[in-house]
Amino acid sequence: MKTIQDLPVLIIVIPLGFAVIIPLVARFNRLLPWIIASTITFFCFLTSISLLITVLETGKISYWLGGWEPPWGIEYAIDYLNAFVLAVVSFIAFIVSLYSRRSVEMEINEYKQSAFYSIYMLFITGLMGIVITGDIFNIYVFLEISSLAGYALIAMGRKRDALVASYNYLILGTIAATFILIGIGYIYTATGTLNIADLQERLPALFHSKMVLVALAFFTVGLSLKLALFPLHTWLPGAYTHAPSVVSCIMAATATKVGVYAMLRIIFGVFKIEFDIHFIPIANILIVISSMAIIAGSAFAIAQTNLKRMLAYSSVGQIGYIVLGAVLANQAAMTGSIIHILNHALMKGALFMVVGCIVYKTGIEDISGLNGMSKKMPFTMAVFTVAGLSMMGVPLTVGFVSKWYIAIGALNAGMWYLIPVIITGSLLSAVYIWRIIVNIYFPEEFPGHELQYTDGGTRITDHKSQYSEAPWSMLGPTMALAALCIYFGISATAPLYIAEKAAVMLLQ
Amino acid sequence: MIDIIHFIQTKYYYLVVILLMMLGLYTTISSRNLIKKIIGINIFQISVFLFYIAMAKVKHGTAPILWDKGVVYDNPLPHVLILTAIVVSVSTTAVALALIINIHKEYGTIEEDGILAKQKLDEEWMNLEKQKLDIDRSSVT
Amino acid sequence: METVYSSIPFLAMVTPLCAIALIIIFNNKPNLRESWTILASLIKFGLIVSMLPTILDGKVIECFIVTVLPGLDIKFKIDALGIFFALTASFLWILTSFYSIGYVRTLNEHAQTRYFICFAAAISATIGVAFSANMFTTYLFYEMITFSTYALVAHKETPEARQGAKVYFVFLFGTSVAFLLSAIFLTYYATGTLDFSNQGIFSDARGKGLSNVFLIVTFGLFIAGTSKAAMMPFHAWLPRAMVAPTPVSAFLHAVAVVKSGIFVVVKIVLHLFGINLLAELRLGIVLAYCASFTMIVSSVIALRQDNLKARLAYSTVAQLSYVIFGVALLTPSGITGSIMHIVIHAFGKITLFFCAGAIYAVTHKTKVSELDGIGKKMPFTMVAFSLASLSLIGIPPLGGFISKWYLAMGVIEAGQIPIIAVLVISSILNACYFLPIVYKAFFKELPHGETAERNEAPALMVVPLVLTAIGTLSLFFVPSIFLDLAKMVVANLN
Amino acid sequence: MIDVMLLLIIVVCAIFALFMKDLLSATIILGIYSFIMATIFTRLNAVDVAFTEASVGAGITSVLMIAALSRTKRYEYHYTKLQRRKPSALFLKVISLLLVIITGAVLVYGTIDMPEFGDPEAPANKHVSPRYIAESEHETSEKNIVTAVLAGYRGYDTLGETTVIFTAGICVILLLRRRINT
Amino acid sequence: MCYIAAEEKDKHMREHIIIRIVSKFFCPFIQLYAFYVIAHGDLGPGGGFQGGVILGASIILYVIAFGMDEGRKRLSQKASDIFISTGVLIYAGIGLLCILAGGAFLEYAELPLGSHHLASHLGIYGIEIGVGITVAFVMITIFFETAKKERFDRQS
Repeated sequence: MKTIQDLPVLIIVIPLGFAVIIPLVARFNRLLPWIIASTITFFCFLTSISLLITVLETGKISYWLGGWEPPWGIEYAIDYLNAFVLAVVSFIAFIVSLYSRRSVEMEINEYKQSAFYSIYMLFITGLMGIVITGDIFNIYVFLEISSLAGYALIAMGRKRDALVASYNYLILGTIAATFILIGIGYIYTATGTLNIADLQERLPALFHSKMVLVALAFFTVGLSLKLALFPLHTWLPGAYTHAPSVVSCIMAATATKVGVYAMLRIIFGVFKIEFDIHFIPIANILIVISSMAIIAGSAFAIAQTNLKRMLAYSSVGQIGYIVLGAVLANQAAMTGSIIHILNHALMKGALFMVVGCIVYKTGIEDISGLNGMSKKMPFTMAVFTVAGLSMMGVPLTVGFVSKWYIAIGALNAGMWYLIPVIITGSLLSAVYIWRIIVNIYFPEEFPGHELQYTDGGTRITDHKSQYSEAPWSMLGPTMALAALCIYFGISATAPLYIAEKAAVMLLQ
Repeated sequence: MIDIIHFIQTKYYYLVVILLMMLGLYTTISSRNLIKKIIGINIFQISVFLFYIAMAKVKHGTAPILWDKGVVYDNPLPHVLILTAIVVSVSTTAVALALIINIHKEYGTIEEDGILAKQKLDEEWMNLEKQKLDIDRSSVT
Repeated sequence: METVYSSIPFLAMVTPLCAIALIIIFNNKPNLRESWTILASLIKFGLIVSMLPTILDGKVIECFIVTVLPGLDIKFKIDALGIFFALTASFLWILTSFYSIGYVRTLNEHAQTRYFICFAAAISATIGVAFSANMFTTYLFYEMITFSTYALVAHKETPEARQGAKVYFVFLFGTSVAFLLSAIFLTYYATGTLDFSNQGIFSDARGKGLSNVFLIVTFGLFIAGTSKAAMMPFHAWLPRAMVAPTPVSAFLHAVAVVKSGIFVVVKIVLHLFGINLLAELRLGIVLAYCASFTMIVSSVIALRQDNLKARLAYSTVAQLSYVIFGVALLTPSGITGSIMHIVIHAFGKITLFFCAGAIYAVTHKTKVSELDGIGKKMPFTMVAFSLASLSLIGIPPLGGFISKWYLAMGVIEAGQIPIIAVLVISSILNACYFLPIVYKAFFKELPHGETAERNEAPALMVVPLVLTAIGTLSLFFVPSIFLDLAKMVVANLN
Repeated sequence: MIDVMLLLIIVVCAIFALFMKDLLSATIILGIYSFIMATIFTRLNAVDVAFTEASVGAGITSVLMIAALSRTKRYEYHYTKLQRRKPSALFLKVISLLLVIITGAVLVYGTIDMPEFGDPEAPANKHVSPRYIAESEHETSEKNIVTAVLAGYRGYDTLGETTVIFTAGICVILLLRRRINT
Repeated sequence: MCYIAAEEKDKHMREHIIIRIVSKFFCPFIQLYAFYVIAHGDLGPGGGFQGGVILGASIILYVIAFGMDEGRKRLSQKASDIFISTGVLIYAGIGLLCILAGGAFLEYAELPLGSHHLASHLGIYGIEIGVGITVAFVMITIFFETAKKERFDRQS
């Protein structure tokens, strides 16, 4: 019983400890780092599920670190929202760990692999630490763990551009973290506490204080930088494009989501919703910005020729959806936003994993390289199709579920003019995704040679028609994510139940 | 007028801190040199530390190390936070420097403009390669 | 109305999907592969027919599948209208399957497996549209039709086919997301439900204080969203889609796809808004005028087409508007006529396309001007062609007469006598673009160098087209089941 | 008075670091900046922080930067007048200046409501910290309250801090080390 | 810039004999001070972090004076890598021990070391040592990796 009670801290300390152990034991067996990473992330996933179940039963878990009572010590406060995000993050981490072996073997120098896995674990630990904690300064500390790890992971990319992308991210990420630090400073000056629950109690009396306003402004800007909200997204495309495939997967699927979580927690958990709406029009500003993000992100994505860069810009657009749903601040939209955290993690994770498979097999990152790929990698391309349709928001995929809720939420908020924005985002993503899907199944011909068919009706092989699929260790996890894209698209009741509870809780 | 003077008198510490922060931030944003950016960001962060420490100061307080009863102590919590923040700052600097060294090794420069120029060259070269590849493909089939 | 719960509708929808799996497995054995298609079409037809007695008894069959979101179910509800459409589509699928086999083998098409897979998916989705119990299910299968037929339109993979498919996708997917989905959002937001009701959801929700502007905008979005119905100006995809193999044009662009669009429009008018509400808002008559416009203009365009399939395509655009026109009259006879026209046009147009395909398969002729004297070479085909075109013109004793008759009655009931002129003009135009083909085929001399020896397409192609031609004939003499069903639809509205 | 002097010096240092074209000098000035900052921290009774700032900011950071400089370039690129007057360069300068001024203005706006410098009644000094001062010796048996909070009440943050350092170490190894055993 | 010269063990290095002797002389004292700082964090300013940095600095000083290779002879890369991990493990391990002893994570008072006071005191000592080890060796590692010139470094 005792250990179950301590699960909230074990989910952080165990991966942290093993991240530290990985470099020590790597010299014994080459595969050991990967085995540890997979096992431990699986453990985290199981733990997060059990935490989720506990939360659903009891409402809220509070764990006092060091046994100190909350406003004095650090508290782990797990409620519906972070239990949900924690489950998403640990699940994606587990799937990506399973996937990572072959891809890392190919893309990372052998002697760097143990350090790579160590950093990878630290990255995940940092993200989970941000999610689980109930202390605002602790968020900063874990944010920095994950950020530092993230910089190094991105810099592992094969091209030298990765270094520059990583450096740009480092500068912007550090400015963001310092902004958050300033926000913490102001809010601490105003209230004298760092505990989120305590802040929530003490802040309403201070809503007229200019310090609190400034703190909110700095939190918003800092977190927007971290989660790559539209005009502050500049670091993201480069980072996702040049990072190794595995890193792109894990970052696209989890890092920005955790940023969104932190934003939700701080804007809605710390500052109450009444404050956001009545005292400064931060909600309105964010609605405008996120609408721009939806349109601009998708529009930029259309212009790309590099597959990963296209997906990165598409992430910028999708983050717009999440933020838009959140700042509409009604139950339907908030539910949509929270469930889109899961949904986008699933589909973007699947898409980046597909790119990883393609890179593993062919080394191609260009969109034009996918021409006629359905013969060569039918399963991978099927996953791409499923996840792509999901991005387009086609019904029976997860993309539809979140869009539905956000749109209904926009209408409930009386903002019918957001419907065209949401729809346009969908249509634009249809443009960049469908274009590729068509090329995959109906290859465009290279100039200068005619279509040729054999008697049986199949096309004469060109260089791509040879069946050559990625190894199963990569394909399996990828297909699992795609399957979930469909499963949660057909029956979204389970995640919706949690997302709705989280939304209700945030909007109280 | 008196208000402003009073404001400056009572809060000059914070104002200087903000000035320092902005100097650091400006260096970070506007400089085109990678190391200069790091210097800027260090100044920025250290100024934020001063903000925390200034806020922890209590009039007639002493350092928060217990030595006698009935003494006024400064607020120890910001000190603790800043200890952590300093560590974070030096870690970031170390990683950034490692990146810069690698960038210099790959590009031979630590100026953003130089790097951009080289990236552009890379891209052009890639496009040329791609064209060549396309020509190869069409000639083969 | 009594409700019967049954899983037969689900089975009917899923049968083609199961066939897909088998088709993939037997990819390399053409005979076995095609026999699965045939078997699936027969089973499906059997399943649908088995539901017919229940419906004719005045009962409704319901089949719940899954709850996607709270309030958003995938659910089937089969009423007279649904079974009417499903019966038509599934019967014609049997014939089309045979015809397809003949066609792809004669022409030695590539990627036959993909062809049959997509065909099966499309028919499955069509049945889904026919059976759906709410707007969400409808939308779902509506999109599924778009995706599955895309591959068929792009089948030839030539630049032309890619271009046509692109237009196809932009129109069908673009409008359905931009307008139909928005309209569904608005509907759900305003009424809290998407389940079709006999009086219309919006009529039921009238008490909630919906403004007229809101209703008009929503209705406009709905109509603009169902571009499969090919109302002008959303018709441009249909002629472009003629790059597809002819069986696809025949079945999908005369029956499944376009009729799904029409069917959705009918559902929107009858079960989403309700005839009373539309009459009150005077939207019915606006829609009727739009339909009349499309009817006349596209007929005129059809006159100028030399490509046979293009002419048939524009004719389809015109004929589809008859259906919308009839429903928009909002009178019992008008609705009966428009529903009848669904099946009558389906039989007529599929015959015409089958003939066009047969001509192409044998002689590789695609232009009207090349058809001189072809009746001598292909008598069966051209007789069938003549019957079908006479039916579409509306000459008794052929099916077309019945629907036109009811439409005219509807116009009179609606008190819009001037519009009757539209019917007359459009019928004349129909005659103008169909009869010259018949005339050329039978009464003109063959061009030089061609002999008048019999040269029919293979039996697999000729038999289906003769059967459908007989169908158009029999619809006049024994329209009972279809007419009964159409009348039940009208009766159920109140 | 001495406080004001120190603040003045430190502002001058920051400005110099900004304009120095010789990166080595800039680094040295950054070290001086850190060291004076440590002095100010001492003046403000933050002895632990001052200690750390002196050893880390003035010591380790400077050493690392000089090491990095030795492997890269010592001088910042000297833009010619023409290059400096290019619209893009001017635009960057104006934009960053604008951003910085806005940020600064917002921060100053926030200080209006801030408790006065050294105010013992400030909420920051009233809510959580009194317990640390009153109870730490009893609860953690430490004389140094900062250590008590650091390792006791907020010991978990310190674990995080150690992890950050560890992460930085592994990151640097990952980025710079060539072969695992040489 | 003496350490750069130190790295290349050439003859002009011998001119820096004063530096060498002074640093050799000071190193133990600095290290002693470092241990003092780590151990007396509870009474005065200082603690694991500051002490660790000073400990690291002493070795950095040695390396600057005697060169990379000499430094590596005294402290192998393998050993310092192990120490980096050890520090964090000590810290986390003490936390987990607290859980095993029936308390919350890092609740030192629950450690079975006699009185609560003593347990808490020793617990804090333990983690300070952990922090110190990690910090010292990370600083050394970072310095080694950053300052080490490579053959293919471009000359500026």
